[in-house]
Amino acid sequence: MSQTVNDLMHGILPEHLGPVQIPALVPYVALAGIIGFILAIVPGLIWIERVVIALMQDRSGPNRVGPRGLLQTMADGVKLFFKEEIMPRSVDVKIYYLAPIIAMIPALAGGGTLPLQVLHFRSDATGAIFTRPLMVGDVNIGLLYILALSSLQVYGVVLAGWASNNKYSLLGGLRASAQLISYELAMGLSILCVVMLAGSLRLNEIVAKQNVLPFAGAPEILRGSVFSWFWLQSGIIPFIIYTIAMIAETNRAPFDLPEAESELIAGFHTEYSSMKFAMFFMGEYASMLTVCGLNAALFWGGSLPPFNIPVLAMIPGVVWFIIKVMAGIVFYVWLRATLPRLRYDALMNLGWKRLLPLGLVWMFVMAVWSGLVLHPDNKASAATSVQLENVDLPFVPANTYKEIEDPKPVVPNQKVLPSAGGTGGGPAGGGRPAPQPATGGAGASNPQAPGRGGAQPQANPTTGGSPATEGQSPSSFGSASGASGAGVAPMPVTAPSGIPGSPGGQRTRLNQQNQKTESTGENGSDH
Amino acid sequence: MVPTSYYLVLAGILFTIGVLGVLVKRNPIVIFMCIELMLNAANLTFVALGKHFGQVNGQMYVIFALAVAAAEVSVGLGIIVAIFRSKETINIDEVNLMKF
Amino acid sequence: MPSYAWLIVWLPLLGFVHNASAGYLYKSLATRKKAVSYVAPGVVLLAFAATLYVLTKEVLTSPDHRAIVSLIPGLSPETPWMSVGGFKASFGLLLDPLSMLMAMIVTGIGGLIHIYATGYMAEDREQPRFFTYFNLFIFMMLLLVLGSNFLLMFVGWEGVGSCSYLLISFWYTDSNNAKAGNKAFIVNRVGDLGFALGMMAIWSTFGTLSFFADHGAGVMQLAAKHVDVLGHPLAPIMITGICVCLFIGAMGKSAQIPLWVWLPDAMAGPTPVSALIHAATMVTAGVVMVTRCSWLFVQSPQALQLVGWIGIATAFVGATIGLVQNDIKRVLAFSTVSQLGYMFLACGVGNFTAGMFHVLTHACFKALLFLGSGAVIHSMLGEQDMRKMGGLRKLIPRTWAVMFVGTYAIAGFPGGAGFFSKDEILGAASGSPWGNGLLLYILGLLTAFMTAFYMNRLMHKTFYTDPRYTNGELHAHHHSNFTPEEEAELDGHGAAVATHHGHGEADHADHGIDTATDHGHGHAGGSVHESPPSMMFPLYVLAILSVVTGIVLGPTHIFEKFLEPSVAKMSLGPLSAGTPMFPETIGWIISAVVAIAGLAFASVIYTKVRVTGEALSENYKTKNAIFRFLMEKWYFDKVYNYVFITLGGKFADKVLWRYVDVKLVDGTFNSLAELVGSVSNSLRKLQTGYVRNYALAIMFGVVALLVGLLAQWNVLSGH
Amino acid sequence: MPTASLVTFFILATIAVISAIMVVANVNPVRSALSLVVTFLTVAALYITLEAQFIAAVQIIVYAGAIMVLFLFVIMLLNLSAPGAIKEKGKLQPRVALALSGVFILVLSPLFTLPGDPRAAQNLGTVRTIGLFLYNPTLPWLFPFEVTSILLLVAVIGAIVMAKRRI
Repeated sequence: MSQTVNDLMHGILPEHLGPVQIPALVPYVALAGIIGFILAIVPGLIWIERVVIALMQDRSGPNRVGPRGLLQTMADGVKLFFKEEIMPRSVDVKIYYLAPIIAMIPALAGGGTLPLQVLHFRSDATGAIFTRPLMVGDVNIGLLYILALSSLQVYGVVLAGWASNNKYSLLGGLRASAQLISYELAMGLSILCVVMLAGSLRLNEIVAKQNVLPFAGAPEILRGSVFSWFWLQSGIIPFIIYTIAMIAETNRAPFDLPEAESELIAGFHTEYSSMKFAMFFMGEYASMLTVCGLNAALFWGGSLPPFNIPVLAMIPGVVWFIIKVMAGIVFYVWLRATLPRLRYDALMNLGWKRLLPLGLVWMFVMAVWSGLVLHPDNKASAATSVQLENVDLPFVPANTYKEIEDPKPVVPNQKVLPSAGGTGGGPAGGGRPAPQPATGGAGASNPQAPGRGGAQPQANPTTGGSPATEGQSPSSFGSASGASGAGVAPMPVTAPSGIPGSPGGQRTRLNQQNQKTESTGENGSDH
Repeated sequence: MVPTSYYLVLAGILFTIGVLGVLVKRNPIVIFMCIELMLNAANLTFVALGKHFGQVNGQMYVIFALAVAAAEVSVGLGIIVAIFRSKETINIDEVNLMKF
Repeated sequence: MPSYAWLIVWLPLLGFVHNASAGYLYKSLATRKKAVSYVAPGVVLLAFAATLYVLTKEVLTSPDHRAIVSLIPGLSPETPWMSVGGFKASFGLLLDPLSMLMAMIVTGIGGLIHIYATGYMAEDREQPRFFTYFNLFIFMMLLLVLGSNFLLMFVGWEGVGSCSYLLISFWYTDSNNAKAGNKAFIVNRVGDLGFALGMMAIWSTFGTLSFFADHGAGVMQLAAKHVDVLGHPLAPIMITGICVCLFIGAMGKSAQIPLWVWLPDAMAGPTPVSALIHAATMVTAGVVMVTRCSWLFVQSPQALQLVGWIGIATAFVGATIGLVQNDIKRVLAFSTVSQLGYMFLACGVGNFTAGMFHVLTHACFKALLFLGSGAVIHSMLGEQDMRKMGGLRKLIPRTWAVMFVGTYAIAGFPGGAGFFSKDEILGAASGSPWGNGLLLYILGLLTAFMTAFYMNRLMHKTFYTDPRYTNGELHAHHHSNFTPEEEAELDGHGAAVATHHGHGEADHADHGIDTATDHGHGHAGGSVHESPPSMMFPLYVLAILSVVTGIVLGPTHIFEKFLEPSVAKMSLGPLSAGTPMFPETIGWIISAVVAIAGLAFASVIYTKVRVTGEALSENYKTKNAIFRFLMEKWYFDKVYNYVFITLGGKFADKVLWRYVDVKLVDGTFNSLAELVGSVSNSLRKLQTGYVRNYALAIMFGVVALLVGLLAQWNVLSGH
Repeated sequence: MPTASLVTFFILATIAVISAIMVVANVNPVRSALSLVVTFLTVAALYITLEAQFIAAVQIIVYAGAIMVLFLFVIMLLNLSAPGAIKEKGKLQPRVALALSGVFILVLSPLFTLPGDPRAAQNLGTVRTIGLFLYNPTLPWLFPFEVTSILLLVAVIGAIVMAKRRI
């Protein structure tokens, strides 16, 4: 996959530095970076917030402690640290202590899959440049992971409200969790629009999908530019929904009813003092960071510079990522300074009756848009008749489909056939060749996609024995063969000869289609 | 590689604990939880066997099981709330109108 | 050529219908009674004429004197009036000497009795009803004798039984009559059961019930060939069984030893009834049936012995009881029982024709005696007790004359009808094919002697001894059952109706029907007088008959030849025909001597006690064991009462009802219900209402299921 | 030497079993709810070891994230957690239940051994595979997927009807 200008500009790192194989270190470096960044930046955030709000309200923020009040948050921290631990009497002790921890953990963990940057390495052996995303875990369900963790934050709030055994805190806790749950939905839908565009849940994949030309004939300078980022590609609506949901998720600014001083004294963390109270704050700010990070990754092109010009490309992706995150934070503070608090029912109404319907409609629109416009040729894949041949799918037992066609008596384990060497040996009836054990793809080296038949473009289109048959005969088509990418693999694999409308034929068409989609992403599209 | 039967044993244990909970506890909410536990054990078995036979069908079942479980819990808890509101107690030993 | 046999049977039925609907046909009672009194006897006499015509024209001309014609003119004799599966019963009439003989007796003597009855029942208000039953009886009797198959005979058999019941309890207002009627009917039914069983046995072996059928399929023809319907040889035990059952039927109907108790009580009915039914026709039905089935009886020696012994026993017992009776009709009743015994003795020793000859002669003189006694009673205004009679010879000389002829006929005085027929029977008995002929002969002679004695005793008590009544003392025993208006109307007409003369004013206080006593006479007091000619005429005819039949048919053996085709020969069976111990003339002499001795003995005794008319003193009667034994009719009634009524009753109550019905039948069902109740009750406890128990139950189920599956799985996969 | 996966399996297994027992053993429903959440998370981790990434994520979102929150809501709203309020009346039920579950385990034991060796398969549980399988019209999964949506609709309506005071 051709490297974009800004990728190369980041400089190419050697694969081996002495005994250490650098790519393997990447996740750990990312982990340390994320944790350190979040924990270190939080006091700064607090400071930024107080200063920005002060400036907006035409007053000068903290300026007593340290130059322009920079050490003010430090002082607060120390204060909180030494504050007396007050714990109400009939409190459920275990849960009381557990709540702040639970509030903290998901926020921190959320950062795990944020795509900081894409590093380029030159492999010592072949000298070919391969990329490694600088992120803690490049799991194929990155986005889902973050969603899951954000849904766990509810516990911190609910348990805090419950454990402090105080009516107001209980009410505050319940309200906060209700708010979290309902806005989680809205956030999910907006993310869904993006995913439809990106076609994958890997965040670096999504960022890579934004590193394209905004429209067909766009000048090269615009590759990966602001205009090609998803906030515009997906129509601004998902971004707006996401931002609102983002703010509601972290109980900030207009939606900070549950912990609003005027209403419920401090909501769920009234009974908490000193360090536990600080933990809540840390948790809140960490989740703000995570959510802004996600916002940046999804809508603002993650580690991509605004324009594809060498000057901007010089600056490493991580910096761009941090800039976008801090922009989000400033946005938070801006909102906090300006917007009044939403009443609880208005908040709920906005969540359920405005954002959710809008999100649903927009998702439908995106579906149609991406199906017809963005990927016109894989109309076939638009959930009508997906060719499963080229997808290295897990082996599907022959008799699954046979049952559909002609419910012959199913003989269990009939499929256990020597499947070594080639996909052809499918059982007589089913034409379901046993899956290729991991050796399928030549390029199995890629750790994330073990055994994935190499998406290397160079797979020859006509490996299938039989000529490319235009129309797939539905009957044979049923054979979602587990050809598992072998077809794609360069090995001279002949399609199962005896099977009418052998998958080989379809493979070729899918192949081309794959190439087209792969051309954009730098590594295999199937995850 | 962890042999699949380990997973099955674990699922069996979880299921049994779930059954025990259902039979022993008297608070319907805890009973519901135990039922969820049983469902979870079942899902675990599905996935483990799916992996063992290399089929994705196992996981398909789990998806639907999840949906059903969610539906079941919502209606179940709805019923419990209704019972609580009408009889002020949800100790299922007191809810025995169907006694002979 | 069309046969007129059906006329014989249909005429009495016509009479029955007319008499029954007399109420609608004639408005006033008088005209109704007049019409009935003409139609009833007329119909029977016409039937008699038809019988004569059929006998001469059809029977004697048809091959071996046998013809089967249809009861209903249009139909063929074989058309079944009832066909169930393989069983068919047809409407055939069997015309052969035996049935013609009986038809002549029934219609002839019956006709005479009808004429007599018109006189006898003149004053009775219920006369039309009487004659309805009378004609119905004739119809049923004719069916019995003429029926071509057992079933038709059985219809007649039952019809006759019911008519006898109706007629015995004619004056039903008096409960004794009703009880007597009941007794007769029930005892007959017991006999009929035997008959029915016999019929069923016959059907099961011979496959048909008709006596004679074309191409030899009749019961008698098969029996003659010793083969049953399937062609297998007849089992002797089966034949004996059939004969015994049939004989039980005969015993019931003809009042033989175990089942004779109803005949003496049957005298409660009007005298013509006793004459017709309990002397001439019905009681002889048993003998007719036995003779008809002679083909069967002949083949089973045991049955013949049974018939013989029962016959002689009944004869002897009847005669002994007859000696001590005071009621004139009871004496005659017991004499009938005894004479019937003679007839069955004859059949028992195989000489069926002798039996039938005695039936004929007995019908004549017994009817004569009964009617005579009826005349006596009529003239004595209903008095039946001989101790209150006496000296009637001069008052009613014609009745006496007729009675005299009857007595000498029955006693067996040489020349009388009885002499010839009884002598033939005694001769046959002496040579009985199954041995001990001498004993039978001696018993027979003894019975003959006793018969002669009690008949003469009767004559003396009623006619020769001094009158034991005073004119004034005579009072009618019967309250008239006329309603007051009819009474007035009758008085108004004076003697229009009655062939009666001189009847006094009814001076009874109550006239209501319910207080009427047994007899219908309306007058009281008045002197003893002769009976009206309508009653006397039949007496004269019968007197002539009871003499003529004996002389004409006796010595000349015409009767045997006449009856020969319809009676089986002894040679058919294992026994050979017996020959009398001594020639006929010696037999005659002996029996004549015995008869004369009996008569003389009686007259000697009773001329001595001419005044009191009592041979034995009162206290002697009460003390003497034998006398009391005889008076109690050998304690038959007492024994039956005790055994069946008391014991039977207790058994029914204690065992059948309390145990079987209540405990067994009801018990089972009730306990079943309780079982269901208790089971469901215990099951009910399962619904504890606790959700957790149900969960536990489910768990049990799951575990059981799994164990079951695994057990099977292991077995299947052979682990 | 036990491999890494075995170690992780045993750690996760012990956590799951202990928290499951805690669910039953705890008197306070909130505590048992929390231990149930822990069980769900460990099971999710187990899914990941079984290469069912999508299911793991969904498990966390649906079970831990939604259902358990619902439980906590109901417990807290109805303030049901009066500890010790509900005493065990008869002693029989628990004993019988224990015996039964013992028998149950015994009965299940033969089922745990599986014939044949596990079959290798790539990206068994990735989102893409599941997506392709779920929405492929020829496979038997599309229809149930649509029907489940109706099921959820019914459940929502049911819950509302049950819990609402005035319908």
